[in-house]
Amino acid sequence: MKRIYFDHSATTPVDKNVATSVLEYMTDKFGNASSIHSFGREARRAVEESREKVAALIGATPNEIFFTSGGTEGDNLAIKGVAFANRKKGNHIITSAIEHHAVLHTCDYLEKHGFQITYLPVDEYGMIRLEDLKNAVTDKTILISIMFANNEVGTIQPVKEIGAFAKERGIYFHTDAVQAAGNYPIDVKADNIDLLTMSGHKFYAPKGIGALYIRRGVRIESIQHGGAHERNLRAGTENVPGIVGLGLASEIAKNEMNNRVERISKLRDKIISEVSSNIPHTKLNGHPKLRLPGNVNFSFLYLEGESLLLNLDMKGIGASSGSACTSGSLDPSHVLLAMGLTHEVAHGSLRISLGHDNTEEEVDYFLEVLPEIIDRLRAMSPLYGESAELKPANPCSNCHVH
Amino acid sequence: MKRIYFDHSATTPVDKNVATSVLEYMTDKFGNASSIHSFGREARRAVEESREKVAALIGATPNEIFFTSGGTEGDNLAIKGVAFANRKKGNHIITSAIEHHAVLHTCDYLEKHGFQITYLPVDEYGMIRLEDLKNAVTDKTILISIMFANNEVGTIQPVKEIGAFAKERGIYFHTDAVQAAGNYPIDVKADNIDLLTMSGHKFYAPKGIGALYIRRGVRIESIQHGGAHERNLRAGTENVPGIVGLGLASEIAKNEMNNRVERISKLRDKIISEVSSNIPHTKLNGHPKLRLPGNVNFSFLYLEGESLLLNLDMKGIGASSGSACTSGSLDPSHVLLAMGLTHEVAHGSLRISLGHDNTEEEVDYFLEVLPEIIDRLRAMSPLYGESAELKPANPCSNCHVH
Amino acid sequence: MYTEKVMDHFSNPRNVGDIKDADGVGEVGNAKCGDIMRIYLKVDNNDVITDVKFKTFGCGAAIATSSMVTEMVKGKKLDEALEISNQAVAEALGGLPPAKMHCSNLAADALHEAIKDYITKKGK
Amino acid sequence: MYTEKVMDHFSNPRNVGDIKDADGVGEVGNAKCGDIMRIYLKVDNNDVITDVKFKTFGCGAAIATSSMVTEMVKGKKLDEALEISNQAVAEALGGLPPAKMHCSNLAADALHEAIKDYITKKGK
Ligand SMILES: Cc1ncc(COP(=O)(O)O)c(C=O)c1O
Ligand SMILES: Cc1ncc(COP(=O)(O)O)c(C=O)c1O
Repeated sequence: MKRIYFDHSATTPVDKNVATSVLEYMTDKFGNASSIHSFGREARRAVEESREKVAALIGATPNEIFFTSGGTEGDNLAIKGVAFANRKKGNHIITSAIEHHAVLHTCDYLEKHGFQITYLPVDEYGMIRLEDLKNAVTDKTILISIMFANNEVGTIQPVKEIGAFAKERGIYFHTDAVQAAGNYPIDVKADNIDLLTMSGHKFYAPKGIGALYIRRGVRIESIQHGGAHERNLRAGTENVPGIVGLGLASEIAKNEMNNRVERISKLRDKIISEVSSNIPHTKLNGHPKLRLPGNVNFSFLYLEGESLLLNLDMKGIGASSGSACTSGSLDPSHVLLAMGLTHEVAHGSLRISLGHDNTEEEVDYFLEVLPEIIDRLRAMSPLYGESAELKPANPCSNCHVH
Repeated sequence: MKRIYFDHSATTPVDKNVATSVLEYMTDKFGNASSIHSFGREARRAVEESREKVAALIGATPNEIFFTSGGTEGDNLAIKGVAFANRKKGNHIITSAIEHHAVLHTCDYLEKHGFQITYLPVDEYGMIRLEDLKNAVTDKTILISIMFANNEVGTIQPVKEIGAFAKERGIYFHTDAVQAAGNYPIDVKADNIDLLTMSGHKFYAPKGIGALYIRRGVRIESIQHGGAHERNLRAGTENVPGIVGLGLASEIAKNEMNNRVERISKLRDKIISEVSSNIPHTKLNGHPKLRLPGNVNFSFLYLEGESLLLNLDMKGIGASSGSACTSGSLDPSHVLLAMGLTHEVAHGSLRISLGHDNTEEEVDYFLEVLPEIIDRLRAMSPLYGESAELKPANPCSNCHVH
Repeated sequence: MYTEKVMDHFSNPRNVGDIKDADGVGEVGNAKCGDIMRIYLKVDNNDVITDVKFKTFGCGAAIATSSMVTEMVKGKKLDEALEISNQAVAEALGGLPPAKMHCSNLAADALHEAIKDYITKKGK
Repeated sequence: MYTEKVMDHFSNPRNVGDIKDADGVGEVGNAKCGDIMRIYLKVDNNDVITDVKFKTFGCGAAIATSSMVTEMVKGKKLDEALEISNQAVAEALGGLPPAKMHCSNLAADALHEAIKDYITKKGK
């Protein structure tokens, strides 16, 4: 069976050319970039060239790019690094309720260490309100961390406005751009971004590599201690093959950006319009316009997301859901709940995330099989149709053990 | 010019078969191990199989293996994770003066956060004394962190005795085995090791991947926050290709261990004996017997290490030195100084670290070119020969700016 | 993550549907948790379960356990059916992932509710 | 890390050696730091440097700067030679890595010491 991959927000296949370069730097050009012999110098050169390419993707300068092991490390370094380095200035951080756990759990950690965190709410489209942000600032606020684009519903935040406001108030602005970087145009200077997290495996570079952009002059301290790598900010032997991969993927992303955004958006819009008109009892999650080119997120009422995913998987289609059953916790997606969805509706969500390797045929096949699956699951559902009146005798009380 | 790589302690080339597997998991089998569709399940299976292979290499069980981004992260996680999780029991940690910076700088950090660190001295061979360890323990001691084998001089510590002592006193024992793992037999159960750090790129797996062994029951907390990966201990999308590479490299290392140790030790011993007998004014650094199979470390009096390395590099040979000029700081290797070498002698050190891919021909070529280079540098040295009596007029006072 | 048997019951669930004139109906779970299971029973005069159907809103495990339990009870006497536990259902499926043992493994509870309903209705 | 010019002077250093009956000898640095440079001068009656040699213990930069400075001063008058700075030597080599600008770039200092030594000896 042909397999179709519609889960690019979870991870992407490594671009063939990128993979070839990574392979070369694992085998022939395997030196440690800190070594002074020719093997080392060859690696060092590659690292610095990659730094330039990554910087170019987001409009930064190379010495503002620091390589990390991925998005989670980048978020931890940005937030903890700024928090501890600026502790004397203040202990208040503003973020949003729909951040990735890499941000939210880092903030939880900081709360235990004396910081105060404000979690901005979002509207029904998953968008923060600038008014809320402005009202939340105190004279102790040292950092605003708002994601560029949401990983579940794709909503793109008003980053430029946040950046301008943060600059005006002299507060650092970090954005988790793990979903956006490489997939959507970003200009850190135009948007006044002070720190920006990116992760390679979300845009056709390998897993285990990422970068943190830190505007020159931002006061930050390291969180991983050891050697003097990355100008003393991030200890650990440089992952040269990963860095080379990230650099090349950044270069490709920059060159292909417009093409890809246009092509992928078209596929996205086709899915959204067909599903909306052909399948009853559905709700589009996320912003109707301001969303990632590849993101589709629907709730299908009366059914549960995991069983939908498994049915799609049996048809060869890989997708994801905000259902509790797939989130690793007992609650459905905190993002969907923050947008005001009920638990029931959140459980029935389906995320399709498209990549540039997807085709119109794949989309058509999906649109063909989806309605049958949904019909079948709804037919099986006690919440759907005439029998939906009955009330459960024993509302599972075990469920909310956390 | 044929290039010869004698710097395996800095990093190793990725094994061809390992690289092929890594490539496969970057492209065809690129799924996110947390996804429930077939792409994800395929990745999950590979991750768990690798966990078994890594565990088998060191005599652990798979659920005691946690994947990290490398040795530095492993050391940070082990030491900070145990320190903060056991803070109530005590705040004293014992380590040695010759640890890698990943351990030493992590300890510096903990010192700033209320922990007390004892740095055990070493003897002239770079070996700690068990008596010193025993005397250092207090009722506040929660962790002993002593490296398995030193990265510069190769000395192998009395790990079994340390483990037995730590167990008897109910203190956790962590060992940084970044140099030893995969290159020297290790049995964590026989040696009573509670935590052990390893790094892939030191034994023919890729850079950017490592593992921390944590004996079941050890109380530890996470230092990188985010998703629920690695049983909630290490957040961040699993680096599946890296993990697959680490697993396969572990399997190969286990199968080839005896062969490799024997072959490499022979080459090492040949270099040590030939250099010792043919080049005057040299000093073998490290233990004469209890050293890593691939490690050779000499000090050549009256010359400086970087210029020696550059000359070797011009002959196609990649090696390393503990000279200040190559350490990134103004002082020569803290390891050599801790072993009682003077600055002068430390500056003139050369480390050759052999791998299983080195041949006897390579060794012979090295033995042939080395004496000429040393003669040439010594002939150029104001410290050597009859003119060595003069005293500098202006003992550089800028040097010790730190 | 799921055993072959779970996937078999999930992809070809047995006895899906409702019974219009059921002798007993039981439902457990709630939509907030993401799992609701409803079981319909037909019971003859000898207290033998002659027909059973289910409707389930929930994940793979929820659907598979529902399907499994209907297979296990068909033709059984009520007192035997009451002895079937959630654990037994999971075992019959070759096991469930640990995370699924709690909320999604309630099919036996739904069965027991249906039997209770039958008994109540019968006025015993 | 090093420029081609540095590597050229490092691998083919000019004027290595000593001058037995030197008119001036200057040495700076110390072995603890890892860099010692010694310069030998022959100076004629017109204060022109007619010969210059060096001996250096140190890294690539130390050797290259020593070699470079000897090239720069040969045939120069002493007052011109005194104007050569460490910075000028580094520039003549096309630059040095930042970490090397401090301790390993002392060749001009050694030259100046040698000139001082000559002047002292000459009793001026
Ligand atoms: C928005 C966002 N932030 C952070 C992360 C974490 O990145 P990584 O998995 O590379 O650690 C992800 C993806 O998992 C993400 O989507
Ligand atoms: C003994 C030792 N510990 C820790 C490390 C750090 O490992 P990594 O470079 O993989 O972060 C190294 C190597 O650099 C090492 O040799």
